[in-house]
Amino acid sequence: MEFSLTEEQRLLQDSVSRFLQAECPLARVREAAESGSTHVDNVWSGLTDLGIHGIVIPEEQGGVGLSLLEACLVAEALGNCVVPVPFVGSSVMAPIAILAAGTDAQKERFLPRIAAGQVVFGVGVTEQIGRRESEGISLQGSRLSGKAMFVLDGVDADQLIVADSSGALHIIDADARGVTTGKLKTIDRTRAVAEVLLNDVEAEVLPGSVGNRGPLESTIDAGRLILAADCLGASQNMLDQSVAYAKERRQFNRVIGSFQAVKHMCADMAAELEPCRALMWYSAHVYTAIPDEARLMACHAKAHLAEVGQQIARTSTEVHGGMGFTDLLGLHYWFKRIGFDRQLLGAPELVREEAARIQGWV
Amino acid sequence: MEFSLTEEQRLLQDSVSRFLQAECPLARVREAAESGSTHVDNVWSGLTDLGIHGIVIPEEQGGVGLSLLEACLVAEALGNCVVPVPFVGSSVMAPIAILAAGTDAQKERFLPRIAAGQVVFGVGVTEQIGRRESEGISLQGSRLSGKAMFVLDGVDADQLIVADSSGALHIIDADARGVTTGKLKTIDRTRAVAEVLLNDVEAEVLPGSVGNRGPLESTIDAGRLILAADCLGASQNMLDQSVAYAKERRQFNRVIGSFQAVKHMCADMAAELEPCRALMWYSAHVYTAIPDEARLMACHAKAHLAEVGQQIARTSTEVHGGMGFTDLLGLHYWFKRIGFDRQLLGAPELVREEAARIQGWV
Amino acid sequence: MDLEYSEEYQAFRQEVVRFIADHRHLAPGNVARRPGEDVGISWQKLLIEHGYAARTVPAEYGGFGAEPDILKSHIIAEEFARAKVRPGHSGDNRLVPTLLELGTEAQKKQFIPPTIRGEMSWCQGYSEPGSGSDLASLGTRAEVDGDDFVINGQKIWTSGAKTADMMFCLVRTEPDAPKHQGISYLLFPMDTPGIDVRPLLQMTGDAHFNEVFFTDVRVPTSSIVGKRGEGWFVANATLKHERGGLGDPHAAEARFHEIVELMQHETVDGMRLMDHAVYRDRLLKLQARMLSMKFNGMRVLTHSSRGEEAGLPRWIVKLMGCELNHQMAAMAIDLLGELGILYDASPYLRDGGIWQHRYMLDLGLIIGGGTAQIQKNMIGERALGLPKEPKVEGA
Amino acid sequence: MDLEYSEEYQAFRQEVVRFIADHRHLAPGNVARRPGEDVGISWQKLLIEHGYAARTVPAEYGGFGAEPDILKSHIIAEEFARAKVRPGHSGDNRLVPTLLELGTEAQKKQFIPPTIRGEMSWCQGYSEPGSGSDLASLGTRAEVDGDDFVINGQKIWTSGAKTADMMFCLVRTEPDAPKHQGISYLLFPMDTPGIDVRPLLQMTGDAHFNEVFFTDVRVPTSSIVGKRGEGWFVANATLKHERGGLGDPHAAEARFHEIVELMQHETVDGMRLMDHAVYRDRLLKLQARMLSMKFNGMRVLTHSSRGEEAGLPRWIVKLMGCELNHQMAAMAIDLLGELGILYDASPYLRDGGIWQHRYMLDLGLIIGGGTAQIQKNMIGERALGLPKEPKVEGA
Repeated sequence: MEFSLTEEQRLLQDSVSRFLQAECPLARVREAAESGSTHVDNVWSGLTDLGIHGIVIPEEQGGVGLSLLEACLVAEALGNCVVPVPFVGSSVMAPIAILAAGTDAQKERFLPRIAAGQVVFGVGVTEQIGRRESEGISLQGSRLSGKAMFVLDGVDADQLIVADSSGALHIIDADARGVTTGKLKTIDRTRAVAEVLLNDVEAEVLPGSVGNRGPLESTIDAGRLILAADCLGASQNMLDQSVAYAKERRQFNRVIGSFQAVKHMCADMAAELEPCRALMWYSAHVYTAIPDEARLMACHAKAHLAEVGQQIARTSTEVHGGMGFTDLLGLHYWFKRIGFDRQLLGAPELVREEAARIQGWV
Repeated sequence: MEFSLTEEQRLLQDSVSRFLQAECPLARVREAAESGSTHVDNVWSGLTDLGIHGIVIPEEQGGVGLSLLEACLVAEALGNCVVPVPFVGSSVMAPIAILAAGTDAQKERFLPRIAAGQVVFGVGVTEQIGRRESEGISLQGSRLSGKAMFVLDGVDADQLIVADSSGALHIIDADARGVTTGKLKTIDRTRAVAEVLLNDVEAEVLPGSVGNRGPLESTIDAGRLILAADCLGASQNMLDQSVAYAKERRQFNRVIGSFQAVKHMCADMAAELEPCRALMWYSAHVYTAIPDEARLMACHAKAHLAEVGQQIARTSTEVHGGMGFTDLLGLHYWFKRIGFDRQLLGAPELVREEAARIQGWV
Repeated sequence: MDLEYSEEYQAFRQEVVRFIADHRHLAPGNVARRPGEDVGISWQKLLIEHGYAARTVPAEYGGFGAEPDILKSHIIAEEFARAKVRPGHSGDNRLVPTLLELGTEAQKKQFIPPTIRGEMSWCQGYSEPGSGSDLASLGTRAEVDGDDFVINGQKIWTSGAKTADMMFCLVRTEPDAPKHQGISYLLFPMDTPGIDVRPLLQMTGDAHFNEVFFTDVRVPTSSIVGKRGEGWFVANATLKHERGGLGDPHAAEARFHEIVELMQHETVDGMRLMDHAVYRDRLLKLQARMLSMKFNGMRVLTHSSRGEEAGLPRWIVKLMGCELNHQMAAMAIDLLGELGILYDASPYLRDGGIWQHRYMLDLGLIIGGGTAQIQKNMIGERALGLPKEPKVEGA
Repeated sequence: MDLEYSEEYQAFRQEVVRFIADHRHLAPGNVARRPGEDVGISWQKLLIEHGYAARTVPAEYGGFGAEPDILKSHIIAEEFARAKVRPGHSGDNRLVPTLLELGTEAQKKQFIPPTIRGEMSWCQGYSEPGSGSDLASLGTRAEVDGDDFVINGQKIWTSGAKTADMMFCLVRTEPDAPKHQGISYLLFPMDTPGIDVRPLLQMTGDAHFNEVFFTDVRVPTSSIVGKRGEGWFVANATLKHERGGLGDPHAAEARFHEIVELMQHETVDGMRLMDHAVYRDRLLKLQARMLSMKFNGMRVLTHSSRGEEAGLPRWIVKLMGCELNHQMAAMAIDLLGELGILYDASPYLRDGGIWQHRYMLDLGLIIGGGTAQIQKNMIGERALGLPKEPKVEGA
């Protein structure tokens, strides 16, 4: 019984973290955010070198063939540094969808290019989670029409994976005739979400997903786990920043961390966040190891991290006082990243209701 | 615009409070609780002298003809002193039911005796709020059969008012053939709740309640307001005890109230409780003055006080440390009183759902 | 309990309503608030004449000169808000009362009339980067040199500094005195050489506040209000009017109804959000809190109208009111799901992104003007009488 | 991540399972826990022989003498709990480790063997009415008179004092020394003249704790463990084993499933509670917390099994675990509505009134052994490295 990361997993996370801290400091994040970019070239290429885009892709397709737990460790590191780079859609959900439902030819065609960082995939499945207004895509023959409203990593993507109204998954060339992609602006300027309008667009189905919701569900579960892990990393950073600030900032002749109110705010954050790490590890582990538990645990990780992350984002800002409210320390980048992780792929109430259905309680 | 108590209302509450503090100190409460009594004679007779049993009964029937706001002020004082005496059922809900739906003859027959403290009424309407297991009473001709599970002030009552399954209200003699009353034991030993089994019992209908749920609803609303006011009084007392204890108890060479953690616990209680007072006043005021708002506000007062009261009961116990957990200070009498007020006549979730229905949101 | 206004006040309300109806075409139609615009100044002048602005400022200093009547002030505010017409102002709600109470006759004559007319605008120089909750530890120095103070240092959180004509400012003039006794209160023009204003970007993306840097800024020693070293007490003479204010329960109620509206019209998977029991329950909890604060506000208003201290009901308003608003914004964001994260004029943006904006701004309000923690200290100490934290000197 | 036990441990678990199956007919069938009953003593003896009790106590003091192996200990605890068979004990989990670490050879020989056999039972005399969170301020005095200490004072929260044979007790022997340096650690029989035990009624109606009064209680000076004035450090040598313990996530999980059960079978207005979306959402929130704490427990166990300090994951267990249990009890009460308030063998009582009992008892646990506030201080200071509250002496 070893409920802990392996040495290899720790090394992986350390090396990704070290790389990101060096190559993507806050100044770099600001620069990207101000220029409107969510794809920082040096970070993208560095992650390519580290094999990150192929983290869940088997070695035979040019990846490193690790499990979703490793992908979550990377996501945690990315969230920790609020890195503006495609990941959840392009490097996780898309390859997982292709692996789950693609033909061998499709795998050969797309996976090596994803692993090599040569292609960015956007993934649009939110209407399968909770459809808002006129979202939804219909299939006629092999042609798709309709709208995918929240396509993850969809800005400047080369390829798109979207779910039609039956839940079947399709690959589309982002430049194909009939595709119109619009950037959605969110509070989190480190992430790229697009709306995609499809007007009779030629698409390539992932055949394993026809009449079988399994691949769609696996893709969503993986996305939820990645967002939860991102939130864990961002929350940890906000806690760490709070503790550091509380040790340094002086008021009334004392560092503020010696005031019980501030100390308890930090303790509350730590007490809420620490068990999330174990929840995250377990949930990511069973995604591969115990498929029966995968969907439920992905829901729990997503919803619980959303709640804890929100509380930490708020409390950390409070610990920083007025400075937390300004742009000076850049704390709000984490605040907003956590906000994004909360809302995408299902806000907490909806995800919990899904967890109830999974358990047969509804 | 005078959003405040009148001088008369303040005097009323002061005189009741002074009487209760003198005649019903904690020692008296303990004595009653240990002897299993929820009807302390000197308190009952003193309240009779103060006109409290007739507080909502018109002067022509021997009462003092005040409004529900005054009744709530009394309830607050009773909760503040955790007084073991019938009130919510016997002195408020029963007369209100009779006033709302009784004939003149019924009013003449019962109300003067209630006002004079000569008769105790139990009131059983919970199956009309949220029926548990086999609760429920059916009417055949003028005879009732079935079970009322949570009859307020029903232990040692002389008369009972129960609702049948259609919501019509009936008066029963507690000694009538076919009536079996059993005492229910709750955590709150200052209150009397009974189950009443009816086996073909002769009953006297309150005719205004036949085919008209208005009287039943008014009766329930009044009961909810009284429980909310009781909870307000008990919560205020727990806050006051906490503040007093925090000013006195020393640890680490300081009174504990100078520690920010304890100070903030007290501040949180005060900040939560104080707006409840305005909510309570408004809700009790509109019960008489603006009937359109009465039902909604009774729900809000009941549910919100239940939540705030629970938080205060817990926090106050924590402020008292281990002493709060023992019987030594008797703090638990308030803790349990608040627990009782929360559960009876609808736990918060159910009451809020009713508030949604009242507003047409469901 | 009497929820109705007396005849006198009902008549007064009618007067206000009539005035607004008759004159609203003269009100500035835009939302800009900068005093100094012509249309703003003429509107303000009209309001002062009718007693709807600078109402209690004595006539000799350009005001309307009425006796304070909190109910009438409340009615004025309510009716202008209801009509969505720009209300009047009373100059600066900290500076003008301070000058009236502690200014010299010359200062009152010089500053109050243009200020209440809106011809002279002010910003406040209190907070500094190193002194947030502990305001009295401020470090901006003013040293006497001949007939001048020479100011060096930095202020922060200065709203309106870019546009204000003048600043009222706390500076340290007696560095060796105990911290509360070494401060002076100065007034000076913002175009004095050596003042550098830099906007301070907020998490919302706006820059409502500024940093203000002073480098050898010379102002005459006559710029002082009160005596040297008494600035802390001069400032606090009016701070007391502000802390634990009324809040604006009407705003909370309006915001609540926006959420009800949203739940009745937005859908997820084709189902109205109002039909989700979990959201509905959360809505009901917020409604109870909103109503409690509304009625609490009426209670405070009643006290104030009698000239009584409201005590605890007033002390808790900022803490609870800001939290309620923040929670309502949080709920709206959750209701909107993915749509709730949109901002900055994005497609599909709901209500102009106001919920995310409020969610952040309300957090700023929870922090600003005394964090929630400082508010709780005050409630504990001033309202409940708990002892202060033992002082730690030089630790 | 490897959620499976290695073969060695799987084999060990099989052994334990087999032992229990073969011997459970010998286990005390009643729920009484008082060591000293014959059947209890023979059962304990059997368990020690097989290494399921006093497992790591050296054989020379009557124990099984195994090397510490936290996984094996955990497996033993799990299997006895699963089988609902009374587990063994190791004497007193504070006293025995203390004696092993700091007792004289004579003390070890005299006290450990009968204690682990269950023939000698102990109660703990630490807390006093005036010293709750601030334990080191204790005031019970022990003065030397010839070869004796003479003890006067009072202890509180002494569980088992009515039935225990012996007490290990902190007393002040050096009243003029700094508070942590004037304390000694004594062992003495509870039937020593001058000891008066009075039960302390709790809010639950039980009297699990006692007050213990000492009036000129004489015990030989040889009763001391460690040196005079070192009692604080003697006590803390073992306190560290206890603080931030593993908690019992299995208990929380079992309790959670009881709530699921309740929601699937109880109805209101004929509707299953599980069909109420609001209750269901609340259940799901608790499930996430319960699972988090369960996995956190596995993480701590993994650390412990390697002999590593788990750090933060361990520090937060008491705070979060007690709160979770309390919240589950609160939810069950709400679910039951009016039925939730029943107690004391009332008609219609559900689950023997266990939910109200737990609701109160868990609050006691949140308070006891370091209130939630003290826990948060410790997390802030020890786990996060925040500075201590400045000391106030003699204020």
